[in-house]
Amino acid sequence: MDHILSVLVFFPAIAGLLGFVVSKESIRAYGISVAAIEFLLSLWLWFSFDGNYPGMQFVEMLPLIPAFGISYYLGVDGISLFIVVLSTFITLIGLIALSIEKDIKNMIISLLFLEMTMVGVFVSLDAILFYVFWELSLVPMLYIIGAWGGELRIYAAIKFFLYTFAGSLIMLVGMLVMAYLYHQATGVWSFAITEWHRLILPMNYQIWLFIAFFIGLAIKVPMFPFHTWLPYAHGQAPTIGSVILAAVLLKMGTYGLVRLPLPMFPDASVYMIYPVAVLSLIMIIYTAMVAYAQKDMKQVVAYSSISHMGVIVLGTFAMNPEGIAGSVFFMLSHGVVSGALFMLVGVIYDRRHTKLMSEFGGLAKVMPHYATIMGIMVMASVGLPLTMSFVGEFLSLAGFYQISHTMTILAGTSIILGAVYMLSLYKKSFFGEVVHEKNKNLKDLDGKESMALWTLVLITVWLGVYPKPVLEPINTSVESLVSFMHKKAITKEAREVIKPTVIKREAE
Amino acid sequence: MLEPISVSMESLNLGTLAPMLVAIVGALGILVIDLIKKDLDKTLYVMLSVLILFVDLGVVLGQTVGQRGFFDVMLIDGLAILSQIIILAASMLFIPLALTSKRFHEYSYPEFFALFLFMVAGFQFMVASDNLILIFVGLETASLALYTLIALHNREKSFEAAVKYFVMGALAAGFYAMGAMIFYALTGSVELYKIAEVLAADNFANMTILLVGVVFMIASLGFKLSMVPFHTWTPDVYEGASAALAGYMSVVPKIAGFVVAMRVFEFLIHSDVVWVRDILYAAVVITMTLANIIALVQKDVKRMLAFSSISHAGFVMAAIMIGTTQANSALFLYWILFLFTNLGAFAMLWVSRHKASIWHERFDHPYEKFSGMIKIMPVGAVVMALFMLSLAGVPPFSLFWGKLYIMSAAVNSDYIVLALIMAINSAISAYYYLKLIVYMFLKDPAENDGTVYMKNASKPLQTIIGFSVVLTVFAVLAVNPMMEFITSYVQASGF
Amino acid sequence: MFEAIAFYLFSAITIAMFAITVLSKNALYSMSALAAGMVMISGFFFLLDADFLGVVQIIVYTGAVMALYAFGMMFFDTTRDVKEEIRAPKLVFLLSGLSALLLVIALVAPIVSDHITALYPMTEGVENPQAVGIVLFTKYLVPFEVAAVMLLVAMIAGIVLAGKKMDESLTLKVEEEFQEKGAK
Amino acid sequence: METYLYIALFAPLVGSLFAALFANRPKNIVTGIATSTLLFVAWISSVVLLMHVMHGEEVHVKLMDWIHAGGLYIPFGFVVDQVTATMMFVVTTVSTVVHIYSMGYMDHDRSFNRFFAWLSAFVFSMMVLVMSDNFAGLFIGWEGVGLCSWALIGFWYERESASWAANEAFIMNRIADLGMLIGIFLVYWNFGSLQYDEVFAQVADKDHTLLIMVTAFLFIGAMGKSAQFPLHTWLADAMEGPTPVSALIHAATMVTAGVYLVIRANPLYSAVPEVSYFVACLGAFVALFAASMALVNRDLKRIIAYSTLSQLGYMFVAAGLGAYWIALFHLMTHAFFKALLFLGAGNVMHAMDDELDIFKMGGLAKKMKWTMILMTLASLALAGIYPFAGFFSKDKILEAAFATDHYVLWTILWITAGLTAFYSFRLVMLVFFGEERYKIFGFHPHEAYKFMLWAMAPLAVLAVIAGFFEHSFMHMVSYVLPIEEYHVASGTFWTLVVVTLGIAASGIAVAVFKYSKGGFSKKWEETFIYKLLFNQYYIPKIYDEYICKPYAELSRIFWKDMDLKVVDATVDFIATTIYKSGMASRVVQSGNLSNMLRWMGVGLLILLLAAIFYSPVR
Amino acid sequence: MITLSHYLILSAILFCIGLIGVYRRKNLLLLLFSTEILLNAVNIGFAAVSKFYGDLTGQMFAFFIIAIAASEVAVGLGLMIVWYKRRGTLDLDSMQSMHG
Repeated sequence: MDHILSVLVFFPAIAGLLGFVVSKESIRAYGISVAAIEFLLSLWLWFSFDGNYPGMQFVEMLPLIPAFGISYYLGVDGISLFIVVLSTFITLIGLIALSIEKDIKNMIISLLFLEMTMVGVFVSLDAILFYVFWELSLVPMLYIIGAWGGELRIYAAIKFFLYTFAGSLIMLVGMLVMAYLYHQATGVWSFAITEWHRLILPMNYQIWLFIAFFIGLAIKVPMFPFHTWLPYAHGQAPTIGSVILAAVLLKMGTYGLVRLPLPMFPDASVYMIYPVAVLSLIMIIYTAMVAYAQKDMKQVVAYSSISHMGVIVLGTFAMNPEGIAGSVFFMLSHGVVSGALFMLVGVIYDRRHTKLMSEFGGLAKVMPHYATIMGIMVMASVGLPLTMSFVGEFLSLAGFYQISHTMTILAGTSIILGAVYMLSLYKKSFFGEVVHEKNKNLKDLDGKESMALWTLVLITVWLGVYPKPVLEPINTSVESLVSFMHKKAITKEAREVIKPTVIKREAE
Repeated sequence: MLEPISVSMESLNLGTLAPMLVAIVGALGILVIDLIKKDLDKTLYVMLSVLILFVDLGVVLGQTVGQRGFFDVMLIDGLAILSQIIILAASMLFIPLALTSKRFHEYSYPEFFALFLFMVAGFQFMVASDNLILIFVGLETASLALYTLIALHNREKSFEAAVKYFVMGALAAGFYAMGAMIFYALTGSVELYKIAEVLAADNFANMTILLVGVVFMIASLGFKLSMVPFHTWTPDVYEGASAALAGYMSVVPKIAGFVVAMRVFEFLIHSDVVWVRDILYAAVVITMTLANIIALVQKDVKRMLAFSSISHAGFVMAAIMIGTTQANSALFLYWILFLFTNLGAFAMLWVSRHKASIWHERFDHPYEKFSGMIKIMPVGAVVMALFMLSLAGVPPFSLFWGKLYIMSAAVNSDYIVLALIMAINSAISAYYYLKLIVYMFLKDPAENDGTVYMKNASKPLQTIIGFSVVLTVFAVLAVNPMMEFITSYVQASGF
Repeated sequence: MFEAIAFYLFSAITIAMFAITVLSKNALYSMSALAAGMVMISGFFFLLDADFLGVVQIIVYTGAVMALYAFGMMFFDTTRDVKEEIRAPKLVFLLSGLSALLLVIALVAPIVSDHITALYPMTEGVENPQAVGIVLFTKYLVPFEVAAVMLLVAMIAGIVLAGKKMDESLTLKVEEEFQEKGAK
Repeated sequence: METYLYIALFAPLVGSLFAALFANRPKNIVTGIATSTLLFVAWISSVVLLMHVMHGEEVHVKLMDWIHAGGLYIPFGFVVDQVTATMMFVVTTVSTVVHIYSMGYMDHDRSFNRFFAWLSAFVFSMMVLVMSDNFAGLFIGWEGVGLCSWALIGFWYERESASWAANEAFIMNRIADLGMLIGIFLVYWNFGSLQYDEVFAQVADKDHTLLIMVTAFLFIGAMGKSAQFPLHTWLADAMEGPTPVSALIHAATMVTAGVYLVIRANPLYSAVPEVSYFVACLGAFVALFAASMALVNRDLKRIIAYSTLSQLGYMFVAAGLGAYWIALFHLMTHAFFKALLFLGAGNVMHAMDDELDIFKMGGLAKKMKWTMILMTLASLALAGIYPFAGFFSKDKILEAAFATDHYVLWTILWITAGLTAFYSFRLVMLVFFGEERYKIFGFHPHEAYKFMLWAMAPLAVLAVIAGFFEHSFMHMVSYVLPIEEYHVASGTFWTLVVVTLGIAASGIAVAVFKYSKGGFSKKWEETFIYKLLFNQYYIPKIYDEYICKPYAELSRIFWKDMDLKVVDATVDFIATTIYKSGMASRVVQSGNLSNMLRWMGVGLLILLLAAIFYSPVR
Repeated sequence: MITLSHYLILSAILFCIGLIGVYRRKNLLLLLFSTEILLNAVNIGFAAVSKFYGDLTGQMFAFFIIAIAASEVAVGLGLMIVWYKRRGTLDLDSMQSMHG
């Protein structure tokens, strides 16, 4: 199947368009079926993917604006493959667990469009195409937050949109400069990322371009101090919105970091390691502390998300296969875990219409099943070994340890501080006596909720115990990426810092 | 005594004049038809106008680049052809907006259509000459017709709009005349190519006086192009005019103005008169930014669109300032894309136009009018949102590609700061476009009657909207051929 | 010498007349002064060997335009003193005074150029109107025709705008039959 | 043998998962029986393995790959050598006993099934911890036991104190785990592998500073799990959990993981005497420090908890002095008698309706004869009286300290031995003998189920006889651990034995004598020393005041004053500024034509000014 | 000797007088007078340049400017008439319904 990527990208969009015809009563089933088909398609992609080949696979190339070097250029490698699968998977799970009744049709159609943009971002190999999907993803998300959100939903939605939009426009300028420089060097216009990777730039160009790209991506990640849109977006968004936002949309930022600035500007990336690491550290520690101060369960999870994204960024800037592969893996695990956590908060919100921890307490008694899953996910979020998060967090930190010992120790506090806020969340809402009258008769998870959540639990544990099927393709691509960066780097420092794998694993 | 003058017909190159003649003759024809039989329906005139414009367009397309005619008064270069195509296409698309289901005053006049065609002819003259006299006369012909068309909407606000536009236009005409006079005093010529030659030969000796002349030119063209601070008429005139005409005004007079501005300023910029570039730079930045921030606080969608069109014009002026072939081509690309998006947006406003002011005592299209539209009329809301997103520059909708090209042109000429300013302005502008989307999608409806948004709709109007939706969404497919077409023409005329 | 005297005299009168035009409270004075100024300007034209222009100036301006204005004034009933609330008059004089100053500064310097060639030179012995006629109907035929169109436009505009049909606005009419008739 | 290994490893997991299926159901005795049976199976496998490795064999298996990224390759590999086998034996023994015991102890608990699920899960984690052949695997178990400990301390989650203690334990452990993690990173980046064998093989080539760092960071991890100062406070609070849990986790197994780590990493530690010496010193300090707190405490379980802490100190001294096998030996004997002690305490608590204040007890010997006997046995072992197990191991430690010329350490440990004997018997006396104070408070004590007592019997037996296996034990572990022969003159040796026994006996004597007469006078309670000890040197309070509260406050400040008022407000400020400037700029748009014309004039003027005064170089 | 500059300066001064009127006048009719002054001022300049360069183009331009001025008057008067019919005044201050 040569065009599986195109099918993956446009299938949900076409299904979304056709969805206008489907009657309101059946739209949920329609949405789930579409998402399921899409998910199966992505699984097919996975199984037909050659894990030992580090380069781009299933490449599709169609000139779109040849005069300007813009083309419809798709492809996946180990880095993007699983994020694509994650996107389709989370959409499916989110749709299964969807509990919204109001304007359900619009919701499902927007979700399907959102799915298109998410998949699109991760499979685009043309910078402009990447940008198109990147920006387009804002629109359905704006609608989802703004139409089904809480009280401040419009504020939150606009903030989300404008903030990211502004950042990405700066990135766009960076892309244009990049294209110009490419043109200068080769005489040909091209926006193909793979082509850009080949361009070796002088240091000062690299740094400025790095900054331009970084700002755009950092806002999406969101890096401190550009993170303040996120708590609002999460706080106001409906459950499904938060799930997708945390699980997939944020990954666009970190994925972008791996795909764009790192291989494009290896020297600048190395040069900027410390500033970026400092920001990440602030992100990790500061937001973890802020998370502890929250009164709202969802805000805790939201800030925890930021904190974990800090580790991902840190891992990315480790400049060695361990760190980068770890951070890519952490993206996946964070997707699953934070998605699950948001879903769990949504469960209780559906029942009580409040997310304040002070309103709860003793939930473990009334909703033991729920408490169990929450417990597992809390532990996964904390990064317990044999959950997915541990693999990612461990590798990210291990990778960055090579860059800076002190900083890794500081970043490592995330495992402590994470435990602090997560456990206090768990304690406040699940332990203790049932104080509030309303909580005494809460229903435990129903069928669709437990189905969705147990799936996530299973994946969390499965990939925590046996990450190999995912980690190996990632590693293959990342190793080639790092050795490519090493080869490409022009400054001595960068060559020293970027460490391709030298220690070969023992023969199996 | 005087030698007898013999002029051969070939040397006149009458073909260069043909397109305008078509429009003028057509307009006269309409007047004649009206004389012969009164009370013919507006549909006849609309379709006649479209046909005349079609013929006109056909003639324009038949022209070849690089001709001069009529003692070199006419200049048919790439710019002239391109801009005439845009002008005619826009006119053909906007004039059917007269086919509303409700009756409006202006369309009861056959003269409306005659004036419209005269106006088109005026714009065509403006762009198809580098003689300051002809440009001036063409400009005035078009402007006078336009003032009248605005006033013909026949309500107090439209008179107010027409008067404001007219008076300021008169002042701008004075500026233009003064500027032309100074150019003439400097070079003894009123033909731009000649002016350029003489100035270059003098090595720009009389710089100060030249700059004073340029100042007046900037002021008068700035008025046409609504550059800050000569822009103050724009929002008021858009508000007072009918939505259809406002949309037209946001596109056609501007492209004519751009072409003139290109002709006037480009040779200066290319001769490294840094002053012009610096001043234009400042003007571009101020125009973009100021219009954007005022647009933020508007309560009426049409007025917001007026400010947005100022901002877009500022954006595009940057292309003139940059002055490379890529930039000039980008200008045309941008404007074509802008044409379709704006056509759609204003048509949507036009379609939802009510006679009675049921939403707001002053505004026809306050934001509140559109609240909750998605629930009442989902298709309309989605379509409107598409236009807004396109205007905001969200990819892959049409204007994004225009912005991309212009920003790229800026980057390629080392105006990276300018590109960043453009980016930031795009981000600011997103807010007010988004505001409408927020009203349409995120708020609860104030009215439950879905037809309320389609009171003025008719099949032709819906067709036009559909047409612009298609072009807005699938613009990406059209960009490459369009760009190649434009670039070839721009290059051929040496810009 | 004669030229200088005439120049300064005409200049003084023109400036005075125009100043009255823009400053006078009485509309009638204003208009009369304008007409007088226009006549003076035609004097400049004669002085500058532009006889044809001088004639046109008198006929068109002092004849047609001023007549129109006079008619307008009667129509608008502005023969009396006009009440104008002029805000920030100092700003007005600052703006225009400064502009004037700057213009004068710029224009005082003589124009130096060796490359000016008269495209349509005034030939000795050819009367000005004749020369003008030749240029106008050759080189400037197109602008001339366009000017005709422009005048036509202006005429139509004037007629339409001032016409009776404008008194009742269809735009503002919201009668039921309108909407029914207009409905698809 | 591999089969046995896997059985030993996974039987508890299977039991746990089985019990977890019923976790939210009402009590079902089957879960208890099933998990206990499976553990018994695991015990048998462990014994088989122990027998197998007794003579120098080793079982090494690789289950599957775990993590492979870049140069980092971590398999799920398991190794059973002599140390591991010992640990497995200890773990399975104690846990089997505790499981059986718990069926009685948790008889009336609502969450009976859940309890067994977690308990078995703990055993599984512990098995992973001890059996893993690499640091990462160790870390899995390390965290796993932490998780189970958290769940079991907070088992009765309705109690605020229980869930608080659970979180405290988890977070404290996490602090230490960070150290451990860093240690692991250091190992990886410098040794290129995390496999024990590969790492230890390279020790000789490595830089000394590096080794110091590695061992130091790893030891930080050990300090957390083994509740060494200053991360010790959680252990006493962990007594909020059900008593079998305290017996299994917080006495016999998990807390000794730190010691196990040091023993396991002995090639590293032997290479850096500085760190080892520090370990020993810290151990000695904690031994005394904890014992001193145990002296005055009134809480039955806390006293035992402090004693555990103190004994862990002993083990670290041994490990720090390079006497790894002695540390391991003491670990084993301690596991038996301390678990016994806790289970006995469990019986008492049951009898006293979960009352823990020993001053509300007394004279229980009459009602609970067997419990009294078992606890006294355990206390004797703890006090180090011949011929009980504690005597052999503790004596060895003292001997090692003395033989290596660490007289200060020896003195501390010697004093501690006395204190240990004192508080042990203070407890026994106050609980079982003397005035029957419980009557005042209206308790009706009764002896525990028979099978619970029988379940404790193996531990009692081991507590008595384990010491006699000293030599065979030493022989066995000598395959993996360095055995240092301490050459102490025979006379000195016997003197040491006598002196040690003497102080232990006198400690017992003082306790028996004093408390049979009603204890010390109330005046003691007014003294500074008493208050200091009673309040645990005010350390919990210091932590609360200077760490927890500032942290909470700082978090609040970060959120309210920083995030909302600075970072977010800046963003909003930019937005509102732009918006407001839009509002302000509207003056341009006054709508008055005159003004509009003047704006044009302004524009013209500005341009003219620019034309005349601004002339950039052309 | 009267040079070109004299005429140009005169032209500029007259232009600025026109500007005064444009900026100052509130009555629409009188405002239109001022715009006439602007154009006339420019015409002098054109005629002068024409004379000094001996070139007829300037006179042509001036001629067209006169035509333009005339047309403007026609349209302007038409607009004034409709406005006056509606509002009964020509004061600019009565014309502020649109602002902001």
